[in-house]
Formats: sequence, C-alpha cells, structure tokens
Amino acid sequence: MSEGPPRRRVVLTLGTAGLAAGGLGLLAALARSVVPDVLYEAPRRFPIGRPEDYPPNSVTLLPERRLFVFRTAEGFHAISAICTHLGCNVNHEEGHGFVCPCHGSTYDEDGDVTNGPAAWPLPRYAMSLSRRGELVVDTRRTVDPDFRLRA
Amino acid sequence: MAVAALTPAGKGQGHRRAGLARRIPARLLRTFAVLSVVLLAVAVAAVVQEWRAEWRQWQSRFAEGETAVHGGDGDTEQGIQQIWLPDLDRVDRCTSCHLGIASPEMKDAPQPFRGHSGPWLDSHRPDRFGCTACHGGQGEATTYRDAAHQPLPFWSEPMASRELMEARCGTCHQERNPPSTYWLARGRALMTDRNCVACHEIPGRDSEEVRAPRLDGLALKVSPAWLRGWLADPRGYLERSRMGDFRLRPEEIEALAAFLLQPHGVVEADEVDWTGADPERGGEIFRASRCVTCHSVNGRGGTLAPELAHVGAKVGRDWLYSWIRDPHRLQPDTLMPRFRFDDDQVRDLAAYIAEDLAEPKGLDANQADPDPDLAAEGRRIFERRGCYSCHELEGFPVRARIGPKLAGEGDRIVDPAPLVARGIEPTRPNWLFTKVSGPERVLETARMPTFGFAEDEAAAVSVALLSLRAQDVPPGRITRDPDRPPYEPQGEFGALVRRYRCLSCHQIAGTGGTLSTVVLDRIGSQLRRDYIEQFIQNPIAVRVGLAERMPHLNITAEEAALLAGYLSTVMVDDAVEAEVPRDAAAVARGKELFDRHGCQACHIVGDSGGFVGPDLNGSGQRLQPGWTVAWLLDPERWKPGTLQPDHGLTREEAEALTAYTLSLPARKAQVLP
Amino acid sequence: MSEPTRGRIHRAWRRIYRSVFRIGWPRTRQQRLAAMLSSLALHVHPTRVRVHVLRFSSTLGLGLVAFYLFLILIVTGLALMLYYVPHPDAAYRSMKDIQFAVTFGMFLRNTHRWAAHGMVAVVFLHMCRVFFTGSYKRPREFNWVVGVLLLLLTLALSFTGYLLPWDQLAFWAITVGTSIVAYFPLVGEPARYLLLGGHEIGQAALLRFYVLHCVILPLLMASLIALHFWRVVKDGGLAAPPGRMRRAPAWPHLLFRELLILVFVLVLVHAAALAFDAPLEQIADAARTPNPAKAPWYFLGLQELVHYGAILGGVVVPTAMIIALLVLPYVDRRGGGVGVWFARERRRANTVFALLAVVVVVLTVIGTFFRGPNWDWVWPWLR
Amino acid sequence: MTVLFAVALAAGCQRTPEVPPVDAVQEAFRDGELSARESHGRRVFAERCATCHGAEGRGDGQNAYNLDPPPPDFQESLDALSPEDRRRVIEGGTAALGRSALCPPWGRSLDELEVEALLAYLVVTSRPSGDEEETGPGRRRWRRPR
Repeated sequence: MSEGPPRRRVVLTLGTAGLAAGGLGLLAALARSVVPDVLYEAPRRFPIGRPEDYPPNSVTLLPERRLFVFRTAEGFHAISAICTHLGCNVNHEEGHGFVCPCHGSTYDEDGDVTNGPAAWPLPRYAMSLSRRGELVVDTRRTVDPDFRLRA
Repeated sequence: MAVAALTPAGKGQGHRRAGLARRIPARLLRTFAVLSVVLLAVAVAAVVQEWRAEWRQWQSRFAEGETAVHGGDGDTEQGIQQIWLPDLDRVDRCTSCHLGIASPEMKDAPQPFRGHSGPWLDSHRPDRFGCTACHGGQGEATTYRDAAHQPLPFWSEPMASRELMEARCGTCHQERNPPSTYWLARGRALMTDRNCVACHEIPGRDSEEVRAPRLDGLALKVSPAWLRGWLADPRGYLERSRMGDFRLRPEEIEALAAFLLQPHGVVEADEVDWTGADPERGGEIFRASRCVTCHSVNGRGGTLAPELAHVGAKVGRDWLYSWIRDPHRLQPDTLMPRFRFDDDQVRDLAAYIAEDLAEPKGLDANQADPDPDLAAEGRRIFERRGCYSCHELEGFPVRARIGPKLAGEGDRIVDPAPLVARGIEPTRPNWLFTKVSGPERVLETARMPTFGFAEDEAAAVSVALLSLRAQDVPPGRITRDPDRPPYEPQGEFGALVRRYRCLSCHQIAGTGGTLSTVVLDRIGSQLRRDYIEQFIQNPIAVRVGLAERMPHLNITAEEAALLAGYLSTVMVDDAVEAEVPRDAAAVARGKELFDRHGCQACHIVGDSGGFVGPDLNGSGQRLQPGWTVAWLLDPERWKPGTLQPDHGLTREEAEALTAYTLSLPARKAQVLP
Repeated sequence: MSEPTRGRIHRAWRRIYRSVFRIGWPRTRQQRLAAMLSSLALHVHPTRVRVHVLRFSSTLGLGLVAFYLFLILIVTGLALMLYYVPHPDAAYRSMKDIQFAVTFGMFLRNTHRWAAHGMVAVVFLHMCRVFFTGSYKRPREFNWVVGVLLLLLTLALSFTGYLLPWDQLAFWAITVGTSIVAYFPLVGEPARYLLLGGHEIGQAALLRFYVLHCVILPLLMASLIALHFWRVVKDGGLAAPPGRMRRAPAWPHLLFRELLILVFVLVLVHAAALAFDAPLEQIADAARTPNPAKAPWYFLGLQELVHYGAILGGVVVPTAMIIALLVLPYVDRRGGGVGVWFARERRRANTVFALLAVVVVVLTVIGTFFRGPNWDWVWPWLR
Repeated sequence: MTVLFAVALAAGCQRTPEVPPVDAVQEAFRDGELSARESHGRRVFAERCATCHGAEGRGDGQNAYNLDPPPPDFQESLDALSPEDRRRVIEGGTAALGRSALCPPWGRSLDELEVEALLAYLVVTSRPSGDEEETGPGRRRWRRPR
C-alpha cells in the first residue's frame, strides 16, 4: 500500500471515466442498431410510365402510389394524394381542387389549403425524365408550386 | 490480502470524497481502471469496425473523385442501397458498392464503379430484375467476400462466369433462347437431339420428343452381328449416333440381342424378284433423287439420316426394298419421305445401296429360336434401361420416363465425393458436367447411357441443365410461348405433306425441321405461284454453293399444283405488299444502288458474282416484288443471322433495287434437264 | 437570474431528486446502510456481508457472471427481436439482414451468441463451485434445487435460441436434440409433438421455439433468478465456514466488486463478439442432412451417450443425473465443510462429483471434437 | 522421441500434397486459349465473315476468288487499321473508309456485343500463327473465375 489516496483517486477516476465512456459507447451502438438502414417498402423514387401514357390536360390518380399526376399545357407535375391533416386519401374534383373525405379539408388545384383542419398544403413532388424517356417521381424531394416538367 | 484494507476505512467524515478510493484495495482499483479502459477500447473498436465497412469506404471514394474522373453524375445516395424484389424473393444490395452500374458514362471506370456493359440493362431494368437473378452471388451481402464474387462457404450460388450466366437467362427464357446466348442454345439443342425428354420430364420441353426406330420386326431388318456390335458401341458404327452407350457387359448384350431378335409385332416382308435388278440404274436414281441431302456416304452428305456406306452390314436388300417402297409402313414416325418410285426403281435403288454403295455383307441366318431364358433376361435389361422410352416395341408402353424429373436439376445439392476423388472442384456445374460426360463417373451403377459428348458439348448441356431451377419463376417473369400445339396440316394438302415428309426439313408455324432455310409460313408472299409449282416437281438450287438441295421426290403435276395453290393462298404474310411500282427509272436507279452497295460480291448477275447469296438471274420469275422490298428493308426480321446485310435502305431505294433485280433476265442454262 | 430564483430552482430540483433517491449519495455508514435497504436494485443485498465471501477465490463470482450474461442476453435479444421474423420463409433472410444491413447488427448477434454459450458454461461451473464448497447444505438445500432448475432453464433457453437462425446448423441441431427428447418412454413422443407443434420442424416449431425463447423461458428464468437471489439472503448470505464472522458493509465493498465483475464480463463478451463471428450456414434444408448432424455442443455429451445406447444414454443416464442433482442436498445431510473448497470432510462426495463432471466434460469434448462423419472417431488435428 | 516421430509421420501421411481441384466445366468452355468474348467473336466471324475472309481471317474464304480487291490477310494488314477504323468497317462496311463497297455494313445486323466480340477476335486473327510464345503483355489470358 505505498500509494497515497490522491494516486488512488486518479486510478478510480480513470476507471470510472473509462467505464462510463465505454458503456455509453456500447449503449450508443445499441441505439444505432435500432435505426433501420434498409427498408422493405416501395422505393420512394419510382418511374410512372412514359409521357404519352398521360393525355394532355388530364389529372391521373395513381392509387398505389397515392399520387396525382397532372399534365397541363405547361408540362407535368405531381401532387400527393395524402391529406396533410391525418393521412387519408383525398379526392380530386375537377375544377374544385381536392377534398378529404375524412375530416373535410379542402385544397385548391395547386394543393393549397382552402378550408378545414389541414395545416399544410399537399406536397408537390419532384419529377424528372429518365434516360429511357420515362417520367420519374421522387417523393423525397418536394418542389415549388410553379414547378412543371416539360416532356 | 485484499480484505486487510477493509477495516481501517470509513471512520471519519473528513475523507468523504476519498472514501471509496481509500476503502477499496489498490489492486482492485487498478484492475478496475485497466478493465474500464479496455472496455472503452472494445467499444471504440466496434464503432471503428462498423464505420470502416467496405461499402462505406467505396461510397466515400466514389463521392471523392471517381465520378469526376469518369464523368458520372456523382448524385449517389448515401447508405446501403437495396433492390427488393418480392416476387423473386431476392434482395440485392450490390448497388451499395457498384455505384456507377446504371451510368453508361462510367463504362470504363474501375470496379466496383464500372457501368454495366452491353445492352442488357435496357431490357432488364435493375429496379425490376436486380443483380443476382442473372449474376448469382449473395445479394444480401455488403462485403466483397460475402457477396460470393468467389465461391463462399455456405452459399450455394457463387457469381456465375459469363458462360454459366447463360443458364440463368434460360431460367426465365424458357422457350426461346435469348439473343447472345450460345451455350444455352447449344445445350438445349443437344438435349433435344439426344432425346432427353424420353426419359426425363423437362419443364417446357415435353413436346420435343423424337421417336427412335420402332423395334418390331427387328429380326427381319438387321443382322445379329450388327446388332451386337451396335449395342456394344453405337458410335463405333455411326459416329454421330444419337443413341448413347449403355455400357453393357458382353453377357448383357447377348441377352438383349436375343430378346430383340425374337419376333415382335406383325411385320410382313415384301416378296421381291431380284432378277433383272440393275444397280447401275439404281445409282442414277440415287443421284437424281439427291439422297445425300439427308444421308451421308462415307461421311459426305447430310446429317439428318443414317450413313449409308456401311449399311450393308446392317440390313439386307429385301428389307431395303420394303423400306424404300414405303418407309411409313415400317416406321410410322420416320422423317423419310415416301418417294414416288415404281417397283422397278425401288428394286434397282435397293440393289445399288445394298451391293454397290455399301460393302455387301450377307446377313446372318436369323437364329430360329433364341434361348428363352436368355431372352427373358434381355427383356429385363430392356425394361431396366428404359429402352422403350425411345424405341417403340409391341407390348411396352410408349413413354417410360424412367429418369428423374429435371425440374430443379440446376439447384440440386450434389454429392461432392466422386468429384473430389477425380480432383474436380465439387461445384454443381462441375457435377452436372461430369455426369453428362459420363454418368458412371458420378455413379457407377447409373442407368443413363454415355452419350459421348465432346467436352464443349457436355459443358453446353450443363448450362441448359443449370437453367432448370426448383424455385418457381413468377409467371410474369417467364418468357414462354403460349402452349401451341404442333402444326398439323389438314386435308389433301396435309396428306401430301405427310407423304413427302415436307416437315422433316421445312418449318410451318414453328413445327418441323431446320435443314431447309426456307420457312413455309409466308412462302406464298415470297415466291410466285407458278415458280413454286414448277420447283416442287423439279427442284433446282438457287444457291449454287449450298450442299443441301431439295430431294427429287417425283411429285406429280397434279400434286404440285395442289401444293402450290395451297402454299400461295394460305401461307402468306399480310404484312407483305403484293406489288410495288417498277418503271424504267426505278430500274436504272436500282442498278446504280446495286453497284454502289457491292451486291455482286455475293450474288450472281449475268455470268459473274459470288455464290454466297442466290443467283439473281431471272429472279423476276421467282420472287414476289413486295417480299423483295420487305426483305431488303429488314433482312434480320425475316431470317435472323442471315448473311444478307441490312444496308439501311430507304423504302424508295429498296423499291428501286427490287425493280432492278426482278428485271434481270433468266439464263438459258438455268433449268435442269 | 436572481438569487431567490436560483434558490427556488435548486430546492425544486432537490425535492425531485430526493423523491427518487431517498438517501441521496450516502456519505456516512448509516446512510450507506439505508441506501442499500431503500433501493430496489440493491436491497437484495445484505447491508453487511461476511468478509470471507468478498474474497474472489471463495465464489469466483460465477453466479454473478451468469446473471450479467443473462442481462446482456436480454438487452441484445430485445434489439435482435426488432429485426428477426419467426417464419421459415423469412427467418434466414432476417439473419442476413442483421448481418449485413443493420448497423452493429453483426456485433449484436455475436454478443448475444457468445453470451449465451458463455452462460451455459458459467452456470455449469457455478454449480461445480457450489458443490465443491459444500454450499448446498442446510439451510441452502432448496436454493440448490432452484439452481438446478436454473441450469435446466439455461440449457432450454440456449437450445430454443439455437433454432431461430434457421440455417442448416440450427435445423439439424434441433432435429437431433428433439429426437433425443423423443426417446423418453411414454412422454417423449407427446413432448416432442408439443414442442414442435407437429411432427416435423417447420413453421409451428419455429414459432413455438421463438415464443419459448423470447417470452416464456426468460420470464421463468427471471422469476427463478429473483427467488434464487432472495433465498441467498434469506439463507444467511453466501456460504462461508463457521467461525470467522467478520463482516464488512456491502456498500462499497460488495458493490465495487460486483461492478468490477460487470466490467470484466462486458469486456470479455464484447471482445469475443468483435473477434469471432457467429456462424450462419446455408438455409435449413430438410432434404439434406449434414454428416455428422450434431446437437448444440452442450448436448454433445448426451449425443455421444445416445450413440452407445439410445435408451440408456438418452433416457436413463440424463434422468438419473437430473434426479440425483435435485435430491442431492436432501440425501447428503452430513454437516461440515461448508464454504471451504474441497473440504477434507467431503472428500468422497467431491471425488464422486468431480468424476461425474469430468465424464460430462470428456463426453462433450469427444462429441464436439472427436466425432466426424457417420459419428466415426476422428483426430481433430488431422482434419 | 520415437513416438513423436511416428505421430509426425502419421500426420504427414494424412496430408498429401494437394493438387488444386480443376473447375472442369470452365475448362470445357474454353475455346483453346480464347477468352469468352474472343470465342463469341469467333462464332460471329464464322457466321458472317468467314465466307469471304476465311475461317482464320487469312483472306481465303470460298467467296474470296470473286472479289476485287480481294479480302486481306489480317495477319499482315490488321495492324494498319486503328481500333476505331476497325469498328467503322464492321459497322459501316469498307465504304465507310472510302474504299470498295465489297465488305458490307453489319452495324444494323449486329448488336453492340457482337461488334465488341468481333473486334476482340480480329486481334486474335492478326496474331502470327504457330508462335507459341504469344502470351505477351498485349495478350489477355482467359481468366478462370474461382
């Protein structure tokens, strides 16, 4: 027992610190493992067919993708069909915009809220044209209301 | 002593902070400190290990510069990439490292960033097909080793070589061979040729069965000595024998021959009067009828029918007479047409073949009564080896299928022992290869015969077998023609087609042989009716260089008119126009185009030109103009792999060329006497 | 911030803190005793322990190591449950996901696997320790019985977990294992039927093993562990030889040593997880038996016995051993030698037990390393 | 000592020097020394080119007699053409280089892979025949996937 208490305290502190850091590291690893890295879901960037599949001046609902595809004189744009209030599917009424059947939220043709409990406009997703000439929607990226894809 | 430090501790209040440190023995404190630091090190090591995962390193390298060098868009996603194909039950994470795979501009980048070569991704979109469905390997893996780029323990599907990948094409492409597969197509053709479906059930190939000669009345046909020799070594008699070597022991051969030479079935021999037989005239008939289109003599000639040089050792002239007179009576399934010969012609021909052509070897006297015990033993061998799978014989079922079903053959886990013993890597392809090369090499008591495949042939068959996988391919993924019944020609036309066995060489609606390059489906749009009628009666070769020429069947004028009428009215393609404008200006322009494109390099016009394509003199009497235009515009459409190049002509150019070609006069010597 | 406000916040914080930790960080001996009693986690400890049992050499800390391993198994097991799918079509794929596409997934699985194997070994060693120190004697007879049940539960937990990866190793180990079960006369077949939920190892068996492994057995285990610990205290603490009654406060002497062992276990298990990957063979294939098909290693002694005689090795010997272990404390009633390693008074009992333990170990080693295809004898170094 | 020696001997006998196992099917795929792409090219060549150029590219095909200028012997002439020009001839015919129209354009009949394969095989045909030491730096040996 040659060491005095101060030396021992250093050793103890070192041990405690090492344990705390190591333990926290292991816990962090555990916590990170809970975050999924791959998803068994439909991809969020997906092709939706060729431009000529959509008649001019039309609104097409893709029910599986919960998405409205607009083709206007200016080009293509895509608006989500998921009500921003509580996630029901909205219906499109020609000339009146979108109506949510669940809680009565209404949106105009651009997806902006006109009435009801919804707080945010319907998201408008980025669209592009693939090398193969297919329309591609990317639901991870939203775009301005005036976005139009010329194809 | 650890406990010694306990007692003096904790008396006063003055050492609050130092309390713990003072009470616990220093040795334990030190151990604690060391262990804690080691724990921290372990935790750090775990994080570093994860952080330095291969795919992360590749992704950062890709982001850093590979794209800048090779011109990719660099807009890649972070994290493990996954292509999930629920219907194939596959998850492919290959794109986590192969980041440039879909970018053509990355074609020359080093791996793993290289863009995919070839046109395949256009037809097989990665998001719909993934990677491992074609390439093999472990799609779930995120390291080079675990992805099974090289064989990996506990993973049965290492990445396939270029050749073995063709097997994976065949899993979905079940009916037709996809373009740019060579081994698969060859393997499938070999499997059809060796009649694998006779013994094995093969998905999608059931209709391909070929019948081998019927064995009823064999005693009247062949000599016992020949039969024994044949059973011992089929390839010794006929090099390209479709029948395999059953590796029979001499006593088995004796027994089987005794059984086969028993009188089976009701076969009556024709009574022939051989006086006045003229082999010389028979030889003339033999040549004029072009028997060598199908038969070979001393290895020269067609491969569709048996070699005739040694046939004298096998059959007698009496049987030959019966055979030539009406082959269909003896072998209802034979490919041989019933030529329209009179009895004298048949006699002379038989005499020529049996005496002049083949070395005349007298047939052994038929054994009157083969030993019944021996014959019974032979019967057992006949049954056990499934001979009746291919050969019909009275009293036996038509189809045996004694072999195992081949569905799932490509997936089967194999016994490595025989391969290891031979110093061969015990992989599934190698096992199949060894088995196909010689079944006794993997199982000494195998019933399957040795088909005498050359090495590359065995490899091709292995590829075809590997394509047969146990896991069901989702129906939407299979490219299989709708089950189409074989074409059955009807009525009078049908009777003639059967008599003359047109479908032994020609194809109609996908049914028939491939010896002739002339597909009959659209022959009416292609050729003029009067030409067809004339050609059938007196076939002349349009392509001088071609060895196979249509045999001279002695078809009568009435029959020819009927056939030509049917072909010209029914066998037409509506997409082909009937007539195209042909004026003098077009002819002149056509001549110019003809010279510019060097057509004469392959076609004869006048007295000069190549023998590669058909002689074009007098083609106006032969070809329909609409067809000629359609052909020139897109030859590959009508005949894939043709030697006619696609010059990329405009319609106007094709019409002009047609006008010129069809205006060429016939040569005088063109019609054979 | 004004002084009064700060004071108010400080007092409020103190109130909350005190509501959770009644005693706070103990400074005095009194407080330390009170802390031990008032904390849920600590109150299973006595406030003061005999100095003898604090010595590492008297217990080797084996029981505690087993407990820590159990905790590690619970934590890692819960994380693995988030990704594991107990269905034959998906189980193997989900193992691959854990291996390749879950951050730290492989590390987690390795930790779980090595902790599980370690626990089987440690529990067995713990039992040996208890026997060789005579710690099962009155009044601790019943706790020995609980301990034997815990050993069986540990084996059952490890065995049920073995099937879950649904690879060849798992499938055939469980096939062999459950076949040994079926040897038991009368009850064997029905027990196997119940265990597998059918006649063969398939969807039902996988689900049953999953529920047993993740819910039923851990709950039983936790309950019995609680009982085991509680009885340790109620039976007068860990066994120690009579006479030397010197005691020391559990805080900090016992607690620090417990912490030390915890760090030691954490280091060992996680280092093993870093260094060695848990095996995952080909997907389970009922049509293809590996040669040899082996049970999990801790049953290979049993499999080796079954090799000599199915009924004798599979039924008589194991049943006799379990019964012997259960009744042992009630049969061996002679006093003396408690708390002392290999006490002279207990030489005969210790020799017999040691012999049996050696037989078990030797059989297991033979089954694990010296048995090749067709259960033929092989020399592992010549392989 | 003797025992040790015996044990060592026994161990030595068990481990016979191992010959690496042969990947038999891959060996069988090999067309001589040709790579997969080269043998693909050889097949395309046999189908489309050999009639004039001859099976080995010696300019001795059965239709060669008929051609003026005659098809060249690749062994002598191929090096004069850059890889880009070879591709241009295959796809657009000799006319693409402003020469005769005798070698027709195959660009519309062959797909990209077949052209690549042909180009690879052309290099093989231009190699001097009978030269055994031909595995120089320019020669890519067929690598067996292992």
